[in-house]
Amino acid sequence: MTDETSIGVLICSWAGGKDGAFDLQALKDHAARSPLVTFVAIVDRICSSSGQSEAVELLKRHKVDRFVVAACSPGSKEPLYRRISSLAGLHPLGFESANLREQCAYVHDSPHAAEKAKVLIDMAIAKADLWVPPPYEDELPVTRRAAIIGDGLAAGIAAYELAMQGIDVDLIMRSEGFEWPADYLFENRVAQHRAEQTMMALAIHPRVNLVQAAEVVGFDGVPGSFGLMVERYGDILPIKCGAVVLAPHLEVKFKVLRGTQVGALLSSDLQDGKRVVILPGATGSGVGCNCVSARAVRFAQTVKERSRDSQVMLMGREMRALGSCESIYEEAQRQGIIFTRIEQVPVLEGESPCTLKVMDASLGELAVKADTVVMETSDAPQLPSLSRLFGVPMDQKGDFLTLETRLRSTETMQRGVFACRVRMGNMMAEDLMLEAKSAASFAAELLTKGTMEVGGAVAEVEPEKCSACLACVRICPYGAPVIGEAGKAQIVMQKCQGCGICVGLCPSKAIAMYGSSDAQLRAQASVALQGVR
Amino acid sequence: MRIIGYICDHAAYSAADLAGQSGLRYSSDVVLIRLPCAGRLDIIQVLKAFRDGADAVFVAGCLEKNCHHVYGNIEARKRMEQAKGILDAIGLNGKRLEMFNLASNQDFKFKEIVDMMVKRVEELGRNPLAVRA
Amino acid sequence: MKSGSNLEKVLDAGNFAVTAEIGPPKSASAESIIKHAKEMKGFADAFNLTDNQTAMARMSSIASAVVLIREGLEPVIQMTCRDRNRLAMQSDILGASALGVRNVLCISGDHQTFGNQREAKNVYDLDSIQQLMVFKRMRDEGKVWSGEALEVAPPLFLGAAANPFADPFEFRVTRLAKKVKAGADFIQTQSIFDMERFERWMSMVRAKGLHERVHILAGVMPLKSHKVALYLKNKVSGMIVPDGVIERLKDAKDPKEEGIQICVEQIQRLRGIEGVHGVHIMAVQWEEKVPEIVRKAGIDNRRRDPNLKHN
Amino acid sequence: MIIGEQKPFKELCALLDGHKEILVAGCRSCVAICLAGGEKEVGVVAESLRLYSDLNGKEWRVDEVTVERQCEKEFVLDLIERTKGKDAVLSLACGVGAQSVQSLYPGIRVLPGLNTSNMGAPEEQGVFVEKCGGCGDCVLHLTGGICPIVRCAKSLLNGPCGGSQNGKCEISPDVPCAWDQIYHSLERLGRLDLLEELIPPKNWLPSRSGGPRKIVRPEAVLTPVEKELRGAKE
Amino acid sequence: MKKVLIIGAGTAGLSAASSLSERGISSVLIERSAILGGMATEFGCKGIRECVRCDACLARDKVNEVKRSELVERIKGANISKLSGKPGDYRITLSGLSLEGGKRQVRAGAIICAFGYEPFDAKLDHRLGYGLVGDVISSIDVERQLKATGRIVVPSTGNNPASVAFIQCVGSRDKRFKQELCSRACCKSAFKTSQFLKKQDPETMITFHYMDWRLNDPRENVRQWASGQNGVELLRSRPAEVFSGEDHRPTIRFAAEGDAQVNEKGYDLIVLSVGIAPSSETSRLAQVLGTEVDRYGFLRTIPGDACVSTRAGIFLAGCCSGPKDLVESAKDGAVAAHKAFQFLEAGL
Repeated sequence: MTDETSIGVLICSWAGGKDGAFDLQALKDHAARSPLVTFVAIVDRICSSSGQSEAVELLKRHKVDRFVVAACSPGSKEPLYRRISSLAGLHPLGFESANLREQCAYVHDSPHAAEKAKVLIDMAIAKADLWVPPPYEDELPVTRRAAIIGDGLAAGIAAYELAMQGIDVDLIMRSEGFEWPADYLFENRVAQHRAEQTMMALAIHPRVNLVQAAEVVGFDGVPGSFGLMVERYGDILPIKCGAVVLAPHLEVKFKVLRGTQVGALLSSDLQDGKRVVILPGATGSGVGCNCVSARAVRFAQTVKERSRDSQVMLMGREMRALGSCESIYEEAQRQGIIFTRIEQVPVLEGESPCTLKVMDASLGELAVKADTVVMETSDAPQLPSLSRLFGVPMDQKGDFLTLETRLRSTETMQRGVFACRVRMGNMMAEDLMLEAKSAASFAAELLTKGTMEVGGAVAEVEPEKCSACLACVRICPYGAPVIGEAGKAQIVMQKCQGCGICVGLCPSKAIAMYGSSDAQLRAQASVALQGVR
Repeated sequence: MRIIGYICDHAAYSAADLAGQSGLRYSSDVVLIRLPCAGRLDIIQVLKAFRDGADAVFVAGCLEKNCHHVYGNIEARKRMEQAKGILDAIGLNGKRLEMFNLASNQDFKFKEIVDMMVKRVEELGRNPLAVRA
Repeated sequence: MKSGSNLEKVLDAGNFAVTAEIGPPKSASAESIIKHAKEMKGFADAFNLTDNQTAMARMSSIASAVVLIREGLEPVIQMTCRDRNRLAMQSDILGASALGVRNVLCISGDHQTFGNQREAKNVYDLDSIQQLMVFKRMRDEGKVWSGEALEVAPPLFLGAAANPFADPFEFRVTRLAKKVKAGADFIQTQSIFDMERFERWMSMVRAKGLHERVHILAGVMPLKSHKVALYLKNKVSGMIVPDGVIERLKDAKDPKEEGIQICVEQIQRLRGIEGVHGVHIMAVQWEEKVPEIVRKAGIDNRRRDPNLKHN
Repeated sequence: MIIGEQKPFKELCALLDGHKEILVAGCRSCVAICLAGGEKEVGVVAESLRLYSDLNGKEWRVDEVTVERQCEKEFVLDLIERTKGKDAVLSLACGVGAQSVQSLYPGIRVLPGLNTSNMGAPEEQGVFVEKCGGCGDCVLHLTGGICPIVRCAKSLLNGPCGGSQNGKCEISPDVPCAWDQIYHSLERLGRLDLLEELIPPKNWLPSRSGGPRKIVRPEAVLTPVEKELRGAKE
Repeated sequence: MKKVLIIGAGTAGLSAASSLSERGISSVLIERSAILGGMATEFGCKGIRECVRCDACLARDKVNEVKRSELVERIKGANISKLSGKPGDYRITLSGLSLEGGKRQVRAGAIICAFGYEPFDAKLDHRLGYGLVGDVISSIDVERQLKATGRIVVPSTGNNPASVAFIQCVGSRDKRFKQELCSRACCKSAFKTSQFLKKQDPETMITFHYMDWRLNDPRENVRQWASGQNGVELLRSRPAEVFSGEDHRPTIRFAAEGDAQVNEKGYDLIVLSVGIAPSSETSRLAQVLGTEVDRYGFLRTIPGDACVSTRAGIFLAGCCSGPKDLVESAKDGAVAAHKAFQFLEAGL
């Protein structure tokens, strides 16, 4: 027992489940025998409000500096225990829990469960005894300002959503103006109109600061208070913010392979080149083969509507129209737009008019005459540079790598940096907007709260042990460790998410971890194995 | 018999809880130790557990490519492979150590894992150090 | 005359030289050398004796050379940088020369990991170019490398290897130039199968005028089967065997016969290349075929016709 | 940095056979970085030895320690307490460290737990490559910053041998040909002319051939007078 | 009244709840059934050692996340029976056996509908023999098998299937059942399920009867995967009928694209990938809440304003407003929360 530590043990009356799998009194007596323990009490339903206040009261009365809760799974209860701890004037993380229900009472037969419960409590006590108060700040202030980076719709929408939430936004764009929604292909015309309105409102919104013709050249600071260096007309202006939203512009272009220019195609009086074939992009679709996106269908419709007597044909292996896009697909068919299913990429012969040699899925080889052939292409040119600058890696398809594993698909490994995945499938403008809104909403979570939780179960370097071998710097998924001025590794607390990968790796054992130190893990194991050898 | 299960705080812990909630039963010889992530564990801890007489040790983390901490589970697997090699060299069968991946909703799989390790100890016999006591 | 060796004479006379390779035995008996000597006598101007070829311990090239001399043939001793430091090299050269050896081929040598004693330590005190520099100084200045005078300087005809099929290709001619500068009098090349590449190399050699400063003997190797060809292609680094050759051997009724035929054709083609002053035949473990090859290639009577020059 | 790797566990056990009081000593310097002898590896080895001993009734008592630099007297002298009563020190430092421990603790058997391999660099996490042969007479300025002495299997100084093909060395397709790299490095530097120079036989005196090497910096060495004035410090 | 009522504790509802509590807004999460997590809690993980991103586990993770929050009041076994008050201050009457007196009043400034969908009832499409022909099961049955046992077996034998056929778009893109829309999620789930089948037993032969591949994630490529496996066949066809063939094997009669004649093929197991149909609650709740239903039977969102319903202060998340997969539903939930928050803050 380390001096001056004093541990209280709180056993929840429901620890063994409603119908009590084991004799709590016996459990209490057992725990009380531990020399490390100052007091043990059975609390009636610790999660109930009465239970909570009783717990607080007990902890205060016995003047303990940490405690053990023997109850149901801590999985969902930890915030509660934190509050109890703070209310009792202790460190909010000054407790350990023993999961006597889900991982004991519910899974073992009572006699065994009772025995195991004792072990679990002893383990928790041993761990608590070695607990070291971690650096912890549950309300670290966050700069209530967001920086949105990117031209175009996604950036615009994200900025607007945040502004409407009362957050000041710097919208940093490369271009002099927006890529107006007119450049985008909407599933729904009303939606397009609304988007246009939004963008106009944005331009004059009091909370939006447009930084046009600007390039982000530097990114530093820590989550909660980032600093951006923005180059504009040769001079550098610094921008402070608490959250960054990366929303690169998605360029959807219809590249002319043969015949008239796109402009002419969309003009109302299409003279020649009335036979128009639209090919899907070589890549970009989830099914890997070239498939006709709703975007292409929309484009086809526009052509058709501008010059009714044109003959418009869409070629592709799949007809891809998710959800309500289905209606576009049908509408197009009604308008007399022809869909041809082809197995391979067609071969073009001759100039306009040219012949496409295609392998039709059902009719076999076909030769299709066309005056104009266009191909759908999409790209997000700004994405790679943003990825580099903000340390948000890209996946193999060249889109941002985000934390999908946590159902927060616009959060990135860089805490406080959010990314719009603009290259997921063939996105319609609506999809882009939804992505932007979701990114904005996660950013808003952080900024409206105005504070963030840092520390707690984090890793920390003991400089005198560090060999500056860079192992931690190389391995950390979150880029938390850096080599500091002293030439030793140090871990940026705001970035550390407490996985402990570096702790297990460090060849010099120079990294310690709060909440699961080697000593604590060791102690738990040896208690669990007491008397086995 | 004593088996130590080091389980990550995400998929594995949650699956273990679910096993409880859905009333699955497994041997009380298995004691679980919670880790922030499987990647936290290092070989020394495992070796010490065996020296204390653990009959088997298993590590359970999230499915690969679904680690809450990106690839902590893969780090863990590499380390456990190394540890298995050491155990074999020492003359304590490396099969006494195993790394598993599972998802938070796989309560049955958690039970399977535990049962498998119990069975394995029955096959391999107790840890000689434990028996001596 | 630097050495007065037969090979030097033939080459200086401007005749098309022929050298052939003999692999010393893994034996304390010189029997096999004597046998080869009798077979090949008169069919080549000089005979290379390899030095622990492919890093396997064999009868020393110098001792083998002495056996050849006794049989009335002229040897070319090969000396690798792998097995000797500069002291051993210089003393061996003095000894060899005292025993009548005149031609020496300076080479790096295959790495010991190819051999049957992989754990051996290599020397590489010198590389083949430095080796040439050392021997040149011994011959021309009558000094050991450190500058100490020799009572009698060794009369040597210095040779070096060149491999147009190794990389970086652009560097290969530069390396030849360095060897010439270092003192090479003649060059024996790696076995040639890829004629195009060799001709490209030769044209670069001519562009630098090197063909006038050194005698280039083009290396050829008769192949027994397409398997051998494949082995050389895939397993031996620094060898290029075009698929055409492999196909020919594969389709041939009598591969051995075809192998000889290919070799003969190659020699004839090589003779036509400006700057090629002779051929070096490497009939590895097939030495008995050298006379046949020479005869078929029509170069058995070269030395009787003083008018013909290097062609 | 110095790169080494642990001897196989069985060999370590054989080395220690017949000893009782064992100290496993690591080093925070190079060998820690190449994951062979830092505090963590010391822990792993020590714990493995204990387990082995317990299972095989060896009755080894294994203690563990890691010093800042095992090659430095001052650091090694800090072990004075830890070495009391020990009959073997298993050094997980490089050969230098092992020797300095032995020289300072002549009464204790110092056993090498590592095979010291070479002077190299971490190419990526967990991959270490030899880069320098310590020949005492550096030629990097002539070879585009790539050492032909250790990175060429034959230590050639005048260019690649006939075994260089497709950028690979003749000894194995996994080994890059140093001279191929040198060629392209000089090409990038626009200094291919350097390859035309004959590099004469190398002076190996500053290398191993000169016998054990020693570098003295007179301005740093304490003169007898200084030593006298400083007085004995032992 | 800074409180939000969330109807439905599925992926969307849960993510809305956690998103709100992150913003310090308290919410009442009401769930008709006795468990949190919604449909996804019935889904099984399709990974073995490696995750295939079927997202089935994420619902449970969300449940844990919400349980941790003290700002979320969770009411199970309850439903909405009446709505009064006005935007910004709604009064909602809950009814349900779990409540004392079976009733309860809740006040909330905004409401988020996230009551999800119902899988299309395969019985309605008689031709496909669901419930009539043995070993013809729906994708939902497969999920339940997986969830409970971690295996996919032939119901009649309990063994691994040697051959499996997936029939796609059952109750999707099909006017006959007023299911005109593409359900978005079934291509994905069928793909993941087949990946699992191949891991469970590499010998398993898999045939897809599909119309179009519509996976949303560019990283997922069915054709590439299929060509890399042996015994995976992609047939573009809409089967005419499923019947009990020789030795009672379920058999499909179909005409594949590109050949005119009709084929018959028997399998050990036939999986009907059922689409996403509007919840049977939709019309009732629409009435109670005073929101509109669109022509496909889902709650109407304002075009271009995702998650915003036709009535002020009422927001929509997840499949109650149209087909979505799990990730999209979660995204939706966060956005709906965001919208609700804006509404409460700025009275938008």
